[in-house]
Amino acid sequence: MNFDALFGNLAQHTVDGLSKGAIYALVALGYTLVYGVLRLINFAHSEIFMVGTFAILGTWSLLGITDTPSIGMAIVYLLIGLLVGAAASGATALTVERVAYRRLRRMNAPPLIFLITAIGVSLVLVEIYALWMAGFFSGRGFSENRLVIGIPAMLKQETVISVAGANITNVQIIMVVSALVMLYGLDQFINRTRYGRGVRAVAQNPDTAALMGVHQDRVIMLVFVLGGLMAGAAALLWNMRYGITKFDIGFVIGLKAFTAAVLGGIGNLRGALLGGLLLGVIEVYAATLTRSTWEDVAAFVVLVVVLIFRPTGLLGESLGKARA
Amino acid sequence: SDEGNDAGGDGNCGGKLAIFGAFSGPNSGLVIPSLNGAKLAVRQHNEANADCQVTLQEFDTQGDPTQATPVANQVVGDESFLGVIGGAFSGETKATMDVYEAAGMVMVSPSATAIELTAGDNKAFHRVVGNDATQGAAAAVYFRDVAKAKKVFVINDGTTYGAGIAGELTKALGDLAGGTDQVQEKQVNFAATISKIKAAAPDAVAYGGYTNEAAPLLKQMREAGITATFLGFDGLYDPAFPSGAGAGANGAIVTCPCLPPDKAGGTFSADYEKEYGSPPGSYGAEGFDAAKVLIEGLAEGKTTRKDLLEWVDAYDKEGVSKYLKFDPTGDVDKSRVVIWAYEIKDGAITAQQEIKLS
Amino acid sequence: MTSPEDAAPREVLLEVDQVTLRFGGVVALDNLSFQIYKGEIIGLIGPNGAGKTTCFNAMTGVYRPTSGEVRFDGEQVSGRKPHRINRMGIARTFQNIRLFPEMTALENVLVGADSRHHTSVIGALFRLYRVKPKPEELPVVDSTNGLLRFWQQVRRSSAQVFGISRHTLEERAGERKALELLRFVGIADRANDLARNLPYGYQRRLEIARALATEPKLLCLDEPAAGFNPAEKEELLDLIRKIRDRGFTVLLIEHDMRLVMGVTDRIVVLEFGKKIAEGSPAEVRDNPKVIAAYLGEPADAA
Amino acid sequence: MTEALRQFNERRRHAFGGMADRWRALPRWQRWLGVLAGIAFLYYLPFLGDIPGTNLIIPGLDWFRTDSIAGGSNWAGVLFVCALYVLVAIGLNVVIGLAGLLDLGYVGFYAVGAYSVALFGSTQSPVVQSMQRQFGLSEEWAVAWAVCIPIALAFSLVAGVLLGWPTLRLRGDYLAIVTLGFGEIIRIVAKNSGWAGQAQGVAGIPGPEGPPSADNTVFGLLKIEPWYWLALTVVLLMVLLVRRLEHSRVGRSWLAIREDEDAAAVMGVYPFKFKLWAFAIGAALGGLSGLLFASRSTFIQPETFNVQLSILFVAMVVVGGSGNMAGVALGAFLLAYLPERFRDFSEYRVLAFGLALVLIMLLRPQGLLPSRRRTRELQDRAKEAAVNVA
Amino acid sequence: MLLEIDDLTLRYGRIEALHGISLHVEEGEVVALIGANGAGKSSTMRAISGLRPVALGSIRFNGEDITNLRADLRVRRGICQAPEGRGIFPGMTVLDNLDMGAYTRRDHAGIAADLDRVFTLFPRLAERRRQHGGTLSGGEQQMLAVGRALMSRPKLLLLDEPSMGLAPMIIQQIFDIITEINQQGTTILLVEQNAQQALSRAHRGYVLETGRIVKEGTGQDLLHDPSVKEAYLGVA
Ligand SMILES: Nc1ncnc2c1ncn2[C@@H]1O[C@H](COP(=O)(O)OP(=O)(O)OP(=O)(O)O)[C@@H](O)[C@H]1O
Ligand SMILES: Nc1ncnc2c1ncn2[C@@H]1O[C@H](COP(=O)(O)OP(=O)(O)OP(=O)(O)O)[C@@H](O)[C@H]1O
Ligand SMILES: CC(C)C[C@H](N)C(=O)O
Ligand SMILES: [Mg+2]
Ligand SMILES: [Mg+2]
Repeated sequence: MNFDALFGNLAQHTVDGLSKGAIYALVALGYTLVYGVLRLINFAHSEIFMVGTFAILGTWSLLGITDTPSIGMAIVYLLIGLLVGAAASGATALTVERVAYRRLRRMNAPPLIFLITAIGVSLVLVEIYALWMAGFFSGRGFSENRLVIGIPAMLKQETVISVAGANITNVQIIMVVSALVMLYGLDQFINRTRYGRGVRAVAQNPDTAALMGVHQDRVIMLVFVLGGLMAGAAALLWNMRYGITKFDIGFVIGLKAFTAAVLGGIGNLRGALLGGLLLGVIEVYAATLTRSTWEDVAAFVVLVVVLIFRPTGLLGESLGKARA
Repeated sequence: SDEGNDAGGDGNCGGKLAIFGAFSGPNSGLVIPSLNGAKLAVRQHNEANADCQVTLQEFDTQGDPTQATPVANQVVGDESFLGVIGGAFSGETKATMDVYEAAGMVMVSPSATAIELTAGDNKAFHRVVGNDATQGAAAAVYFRDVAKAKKVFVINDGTTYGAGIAGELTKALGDLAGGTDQVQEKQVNFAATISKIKAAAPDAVAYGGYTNEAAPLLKQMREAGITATFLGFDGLYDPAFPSGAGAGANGAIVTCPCLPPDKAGGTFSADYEKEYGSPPGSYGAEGFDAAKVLIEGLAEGKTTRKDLLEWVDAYDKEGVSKYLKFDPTGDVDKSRVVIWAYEIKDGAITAQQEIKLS
Repeated sequence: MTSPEDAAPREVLLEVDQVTLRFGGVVALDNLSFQIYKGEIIGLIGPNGAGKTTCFNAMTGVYRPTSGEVRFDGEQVSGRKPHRINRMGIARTFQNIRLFPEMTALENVLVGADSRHHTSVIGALFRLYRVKPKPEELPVVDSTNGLLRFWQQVRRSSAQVFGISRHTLEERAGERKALELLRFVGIADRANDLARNLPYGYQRRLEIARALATEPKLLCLDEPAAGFNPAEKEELLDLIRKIRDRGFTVLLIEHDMRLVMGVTDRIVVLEFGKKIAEGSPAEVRDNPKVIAAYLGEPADAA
Repeated sequence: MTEALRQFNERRRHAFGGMADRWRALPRWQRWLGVLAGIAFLYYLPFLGDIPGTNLIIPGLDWFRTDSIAGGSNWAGVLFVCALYVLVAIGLNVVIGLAGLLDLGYVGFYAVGAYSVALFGSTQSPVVQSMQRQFGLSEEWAVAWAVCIPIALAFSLVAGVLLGWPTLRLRGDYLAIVTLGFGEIIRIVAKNSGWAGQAQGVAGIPGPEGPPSADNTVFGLLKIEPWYWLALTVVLLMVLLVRRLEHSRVGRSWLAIREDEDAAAVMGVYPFKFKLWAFAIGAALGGLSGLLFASRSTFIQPETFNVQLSILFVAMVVVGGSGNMAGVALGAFLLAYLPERFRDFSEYRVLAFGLALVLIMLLRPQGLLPSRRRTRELQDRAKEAAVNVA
Repeated sequence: MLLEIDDLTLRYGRIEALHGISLHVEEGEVVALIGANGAGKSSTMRAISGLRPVALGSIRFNGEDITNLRADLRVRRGICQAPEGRGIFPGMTVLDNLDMGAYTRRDHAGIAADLDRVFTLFPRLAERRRQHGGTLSGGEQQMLAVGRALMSRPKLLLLDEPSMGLAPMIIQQIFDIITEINQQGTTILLVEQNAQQALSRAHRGYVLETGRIVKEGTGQDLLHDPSVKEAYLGVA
């Protein structure tokens, strides 16, 4: 255990961890939304994220973008990326709901069945991208053969502020701030609007919700789209920060994001944010103390410990609270 | 390349060989050249000897030991296989060498470099490359004498090959080694590792492992503003590495116990380029040599597993990559091994210089 | 209104002793004390939200009192796990029916009966714990087919020599008991139907049979007649009496006054978690506090 | 769903149900004969298509063999893997199908079993080597294979209990993620710990005849049939034992807990205890399977035991028909066998697998060979859900 | 005619719960539906509110055929049901639950007024407005369910056993409320086990037996019908 390494640069590691966690948080929102309403783990959500990264990369490559364009253009490209990513992920989310879930929902199938179809859909999406998308990109100067695909850097990552020995880069600030902004928006939507109340009602008692005039399918579609939008936004941030994508990139991120959602209290939007950021920080700390390979163990151990003491996660469930 | 003609006209010449490795998947760029080299050797032989046909069957393991095990079972269970070229990676080799040994089947690997493969008492395993002790030491020399590094951060991926070679390097670096981390196969987000590197502020970073993780790691490192010299080993000698890592890969160093294509003996390079349209990459010549050793045995009428094994044990001849003679552990003579440093320039791997030990 | 203790000293079965239970700001039970005596049918009534169900939950281990304690047969109940409390001798039904919907009626009762069985996982796996069977428990030899008859004889004599595993014996005993109970509550005709497919009235009775199968000393019924029409309530009344005649003590929560008045020996009335009255049905009916808090205009509330 | 399709489904259901009913209606001795014939066939499987002792082949049958295609895998080897997976599925079925607990980290137990025999049985394992040093034993010394079995069972049982103890109080999906984490932890710990051989794994794992060597005549490296028969025997034995549990108060308690845990507790069932048992039994079966896997492979490495394998295990159970042993066995067999038989599809295999999962679940959510109870459950659930139709 | 049901058949899988029933409700009426357990009362209600699909027959509301209309759209047409089993949103506060009742309404002033009315009718709910619905007592939940249905200001209010689980005093109140809101113009279809009360408050009533309507008449007629008396009113 290398405590010197950790405490010598604690602030830096914390900043790095928070920015790492911001992506977990955004992806976790998708899990939490769907789980909160349908009580099912949308295992395909990780692929919805993956599709977002590819859509953005594809658009950028069609536009012929290379590394670090001027600031003005970079902003334009980022906005285009946001649109494309959100649209692609949102559309994929809708498709997944339509193809894999709707029929089962009508049958009121137990959650386990959803889990398996979700896994099936995940595999299909992954393979589609592995088999064919790679070809698309290899023709455009990216690497091929199921390998990582490099993404042009939009912004040069530079330190903009230094606080307590931590150098915070522009991209890191963008990441954490966008996570916060998006959570805030979503939170307002769910808790303040009539539509949001409808979402919560379907989450808790779909039959009665219908008796109150809520259109269940529409609410569920809305939830999937919202989750998809968040995933698309996360995909953009990911592309900016890590500059790499891959057909199976979703798996690990999805796993982490789901862990984050549970850590914070699945079904709870703020919990997803808290869980995501916390997980990012824990991972960086753990990696610094030992080595990177232990970061997952640390993440899961923290999860287990938290669940033992707070069986519904740090902030508890809220969208669809369990029967008292 | 399957069934094909009956093995040998008179039953006393030719036969069937197997070759296994990562022929698809993210790391296949490392292995395809040696597969091509082996195929070339077989083709040349078959064209020259119509009455003594050799068959080569490919088994794709994606470099995964778990997938290599059933392949080994299949190969040893099929009596018509007489020898095997492989494995390409150290991990899959280690996982299967007991099986081939039990079947008395000779293995000639073009590229598995881990030291431990020849450290045991396995009789079946041979390789036509130098091992990682030499390569690790050479990299240390490079850091010290060429890059003039003061502090080297050593990363490995935990595989038989990656962990092994990183260990050798660290040993050879002595007090130049400053900071280490281990990553995992299939990892894509290296934020934690980068955070550690930043904190350690080394002037060089070494990576023991394969392309699939090294490319994103290097890209993310560069984008996060780390400018330290980056050096990897033969596991990165793959065109996919620079293209995956992008512009940041320029200036990165890759070492390999293999010669630049134009230094290979005979007409190999030209033949290869004629056949496949590009110069042989990593281990193309070694693949050719490994196949050649076995083919010559088959041509000599060593058409039982036992005979072929004995043939390889006694082999003593110049190959296209180096002079080939195996010591009792299965290694080639250490003095014949040369290590080269290659540099990434404009996205291409170009030979830089030979690293001289001592 | 107080003290029915003037009669011969009766044995206390369950004692609620100054129990207070709070949920945040809500005081669901407020320093509540009362006793249940062996062999009686006691009613627990009170306005909605008075704390009746909560009291049940405190007695059956679902909630733990904030202060005070519940004693059963002299032993403390609070803080024990629900299954331990069941084994001590308290069984209950639920305000909203909670059967095992995908199990047959018989199986539902068997689950109850299992609570008195001793076979463990190991016992069920290896069946090594052997018991000498009573003569009536031996396999019968009744076939006329020679081969089959021989086989039956082999089984019978091996049972005599090696005994029968406790597991097997308990399974058979459980089945007999379950069938008997289904007959007792009057739903044996649909023993092999899934619980979910039974009519509402049957489900209520099945819940009672399942609770009885655990051989409780005290049976707690939470609004068993909710959703029944008057005719059905009448039948339920008979059943509860029959249960008492079998020697069970019964605690009954019910809003239907005709039922409560008709069957209970004694009534405890709650309001806002406090006991406001206790006594015989007649006493309680005329108690002005009870009328004000609960019954509304006297008499014809049913 | 169109009316025609519905009718078709209905008819198909009748056909299937009819077969099962007819089977149940057979006299007992006929059913016994049927079962025995089935078992005999299972033992014959490695020779599928051949008539042992002769050179005759039964035409057509060898089409099913995985080595009937170019580059196909060793048939007995595939069968062995199938048998291992069936064992896994039976164990996981206790957890998922009977006790209703979603375990996404089952591979952890498989790994524990495998590592037990590897770390104690192999002379090359760091554990054995340190014991040799500690107690001055010879370099050949290692724990005998037969002794490794109880060790593996004990370790996986303990792992099951250790995992279950703190986590079984959690509700369904929380349990899923925690178990998934557990599986990952086992893998990563093995990968990073010197005593477990790190990422390189452990070689030289013994079998019934001792450490791998060319002299092992029965359970050797080359002939796989005996291994298959060994695994098959273990499977049959376990089927017998699990059946006994299923039809006892234990099985009933599991069912009751699955349906309504709180109500079951009030009726005297201690949910925690029975869930823990389910976990432990499942774990032991997983461990046993892992042990056989490691012994046969003689080499293991941590990457084998990844989440994807765990998910495959769950898929076997669900696709086959969770709750029904024959179903999960079928699921395990198919998911292990089909990708091997259709290796020719090579790069489309995973895609096809994914599509198949989706299609099977959409068209037959109860699984291929479901238990009657599950079928009914699903129908009942479907009846309850009718909101917003049209 | 506000509601007109014609030859309605309803199935649960292979079980047929309703075998072609016909009934109608006039604007401004209180109609009671009585019958033994399992007679099909709740099934009728579910068919009207759209919770269950109809196998055969038709349902017309306000002259429009709504047989195959989605449940949530029926709410917008003015049908609201307080379902059997109460259907509380357990994780929402009492206030949110009541707000859900007004989900399809936009007139904020009217909603606020109705909220006040519900709180006056059930002071217990006002006390507990921040408590989660799932933690209310059985009777409190029943009040919430009725209150929530009132919040939607329906044209046709479907009440499925509103008195279940309520204390005697509150039962009186509930029936008073029914009469009152009916006088204010809401049409009500009422299912009750408490046939005595229901029939005495209803303009008309139907008697349902195993999925068939076996009797119909005015409330008073049914109340005095000997066979009804024996079967549903109990021997008093
Ligand atoms: N978990 C909880 N949190 C907050 N308040 C609670 C909780 N559980 C119960 N209460 C409150 O405690 C009071 C007592 O509830 P209880 O269920 O015991 O009433 P009851 O007498 O059974 O009423 P009913 O006749 O309506 O069933 C109620 O006011 C209820 O709202
Ligand atoms: N979800 C369901 N699945 C299968 N059958 C059902 C279902 N719901 C109701 N039934 C059956 O339909 C018939 C009518 O039920 P319904 O609930 O309409 O009766 P009810 O008159 O409301 O009775 P209660 O007084 O018990 O509420 C009953 O025989 C019942 O068993
Ligand atoms: C092809 C090479 C990169 C293989 C590597 N030398 C190994 O031992 O695994
Ligand atoms: Mg109550
Ligand atoms: Mg009803």
